[in-house]
Amino acid sequence: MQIETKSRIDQLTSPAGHPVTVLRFEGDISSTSRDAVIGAYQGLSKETVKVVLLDFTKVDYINSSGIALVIQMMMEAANMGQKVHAFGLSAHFQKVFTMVGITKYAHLFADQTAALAAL
Amino acid sequence: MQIETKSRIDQLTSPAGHPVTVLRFEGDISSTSRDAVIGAYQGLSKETVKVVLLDFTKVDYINSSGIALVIQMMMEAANMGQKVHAFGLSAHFQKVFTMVGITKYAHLFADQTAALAAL
Amino acid sequence: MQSNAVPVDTLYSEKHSIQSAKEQMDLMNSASASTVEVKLPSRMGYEKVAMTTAASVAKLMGFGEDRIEDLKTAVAEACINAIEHGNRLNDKLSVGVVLSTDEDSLEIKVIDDGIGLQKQPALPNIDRKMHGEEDTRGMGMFLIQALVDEAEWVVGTSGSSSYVRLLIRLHKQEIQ
Amino acid sequence: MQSNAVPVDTLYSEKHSIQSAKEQMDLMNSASASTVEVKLPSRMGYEKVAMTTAASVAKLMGFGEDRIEDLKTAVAEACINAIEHGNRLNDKLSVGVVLSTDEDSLEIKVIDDGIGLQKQPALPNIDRKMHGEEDTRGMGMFLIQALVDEAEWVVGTSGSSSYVRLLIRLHKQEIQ
Ligand SMILES: Nc1ncnc2c1ncn2[C@@H]1O[C@H](COP(=O)(O)OP(=O)(O)O)[C@@H](O)[C@H]1O
Ligand SMILES: Nc1ncnc2c1ncn2[C@@H]1O[C@H](COP(=O)(O)OP(=O)(O)O)[C@@H](O)[C@H]1O
Repeated sequence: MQIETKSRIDQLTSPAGHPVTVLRFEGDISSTSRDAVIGAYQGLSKETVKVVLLDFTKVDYINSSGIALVIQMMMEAANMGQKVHAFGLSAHFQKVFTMVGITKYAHLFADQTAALAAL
Repeated sequence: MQIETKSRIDQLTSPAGHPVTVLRFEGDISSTSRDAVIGAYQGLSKETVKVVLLDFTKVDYINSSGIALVIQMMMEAANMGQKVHAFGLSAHFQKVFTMVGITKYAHLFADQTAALAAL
Repeated sequence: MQSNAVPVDTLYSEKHSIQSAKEQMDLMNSASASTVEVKLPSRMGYEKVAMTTAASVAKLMGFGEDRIEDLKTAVAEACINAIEHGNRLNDKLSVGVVLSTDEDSLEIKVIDDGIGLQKQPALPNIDRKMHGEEDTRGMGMFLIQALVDEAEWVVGTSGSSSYVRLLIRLHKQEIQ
Repeated sequence: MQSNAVPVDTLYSEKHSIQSAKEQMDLMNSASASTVEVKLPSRMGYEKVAMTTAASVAKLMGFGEDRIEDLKTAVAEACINAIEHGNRLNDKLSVGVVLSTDEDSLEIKVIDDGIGLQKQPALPNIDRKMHGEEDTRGMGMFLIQALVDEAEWVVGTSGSSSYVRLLIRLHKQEIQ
């Protein structure tokens, strides 16, 4: 009865010439999103991927179990020396991510253009 | 507890040079919309207004009591020799308006441009 | 426009005598664990709450946008009738909405504490309406029947609650 | 970020002994005619139905978009906890959601058939989470408290149902 989370990976280059791996989510980010969040992240190369950008543009519903998965992913990435940032969150979920402290470890950008320009 | 319906009147000219009175609704079209539908229509000049175009672009919810008010307005307009058409209905409400037979008496256009081009 | 057989022959069907919409809901609920119930005040505007809840359940079940729109209108119209005609806008009475899901269909009962539908209304006729020969209203039940796969109105016996039962299928059935 | 006093001292408050979320709902409903009730199966995903219903009631009351978003997250988190911790995903139990409106506030009780909150959880700490020193979960109650104007967890006595009570005001109160 829960809506499945899809994830997709895009390999982009920032205007400054840096490679950026975009992990795009679609659907809910909840307790059932483990594969879409952790699984998709773990499929990325630990050697070549330096910056992971999470795209929440097509996500309407995020709950605390889903946020826990995002934090777990950020933790694994930090341990690998990778940076994680995000874009496409609504004003409400930007507030929620800020409340739980995620913004101490990740930047939240308005959209992909703003994110790439800063990376 | 019902959301108030607002209406606004715009006087336009079609590309063919005909005067068109646009009655724009905002909010719900339900039993409480009598003033916004019938009242606003009755405020229009019987002499100068020939074509009334109903704009539903900012309407999300229409129920059968609201449709009854639209039909009553169309009836009054027909008795005055005026034409009524509409635009901005979602695919669903275009279907509903068609089901109840309104399309026998009024054209439903996709948007204002399409409506004006045809008038 | 969809063509739906309208089983209005069930209009006067009998059922167990129960006392109120609340009891009716309790009775129905025991049947299934996949049931969502809503209880609404008999006040205009609250039909939108039931409509939104039904849409949310349908979305969870995987219904497409179009079917959800059909369902929303049908549920809103059924609730308006329960509020207005069934409970006659009586503040002390509630409208019950029971949403029961199974693999491929969603059944919705909209229950009021009124005496139920007394006679089948005539089909709305736009020409008669435009010529002032019939009330401009009277389109709710017609829309309900046209928009869902099954609709039946059940009259409660001996003063107990009445309901309309709607069924909407996840997959359109083959025309036989 | 909003600053909300968190009345967790009510955590262990007593109340009348009642048997189930259903009875709890019946009890509460008799109070007011402006009450919407929802009953959900104890299954993950159904929190979204309660969330949507609450949003719809809040919209009808005239709450702004921002406050509705806050409410949606708080209600979803409360329902997830009722489903997971209260009813332990037991298919046979329902979660009750009672939405009571008055002029300038919306009160929401989310009721389950569990034993209730046994101890107040620690505040989530992002540094500890990022260093693997605490579970990455454990943010639901924190978010609820941060997003609504009042939140209190009430433990049912002698095996009766427990609930969390949320209050959200239409107009922000002056800081005293
Ligand atoms: N729940 C109900 N209880 C009693 N009578 C009903 C109910 N629903 C509908 N009816 C009757 O059927 C008639 C037609 O209903 P409907 O087609 O929805 O149009 P309207 O509500 O505009 O009259 C109503 O006027 C009422 O007499
Ligand atoms: N309705 C409830 N019934 C019993 N225990 C609860 C309830 N809600 C919360 N709790 C307890 O409080 C803890 C913290 O809840 P929460 O902050 O929402 O995080 P999480 O659900 O991720 O653990 C839960 O792990 C549980 O032990």
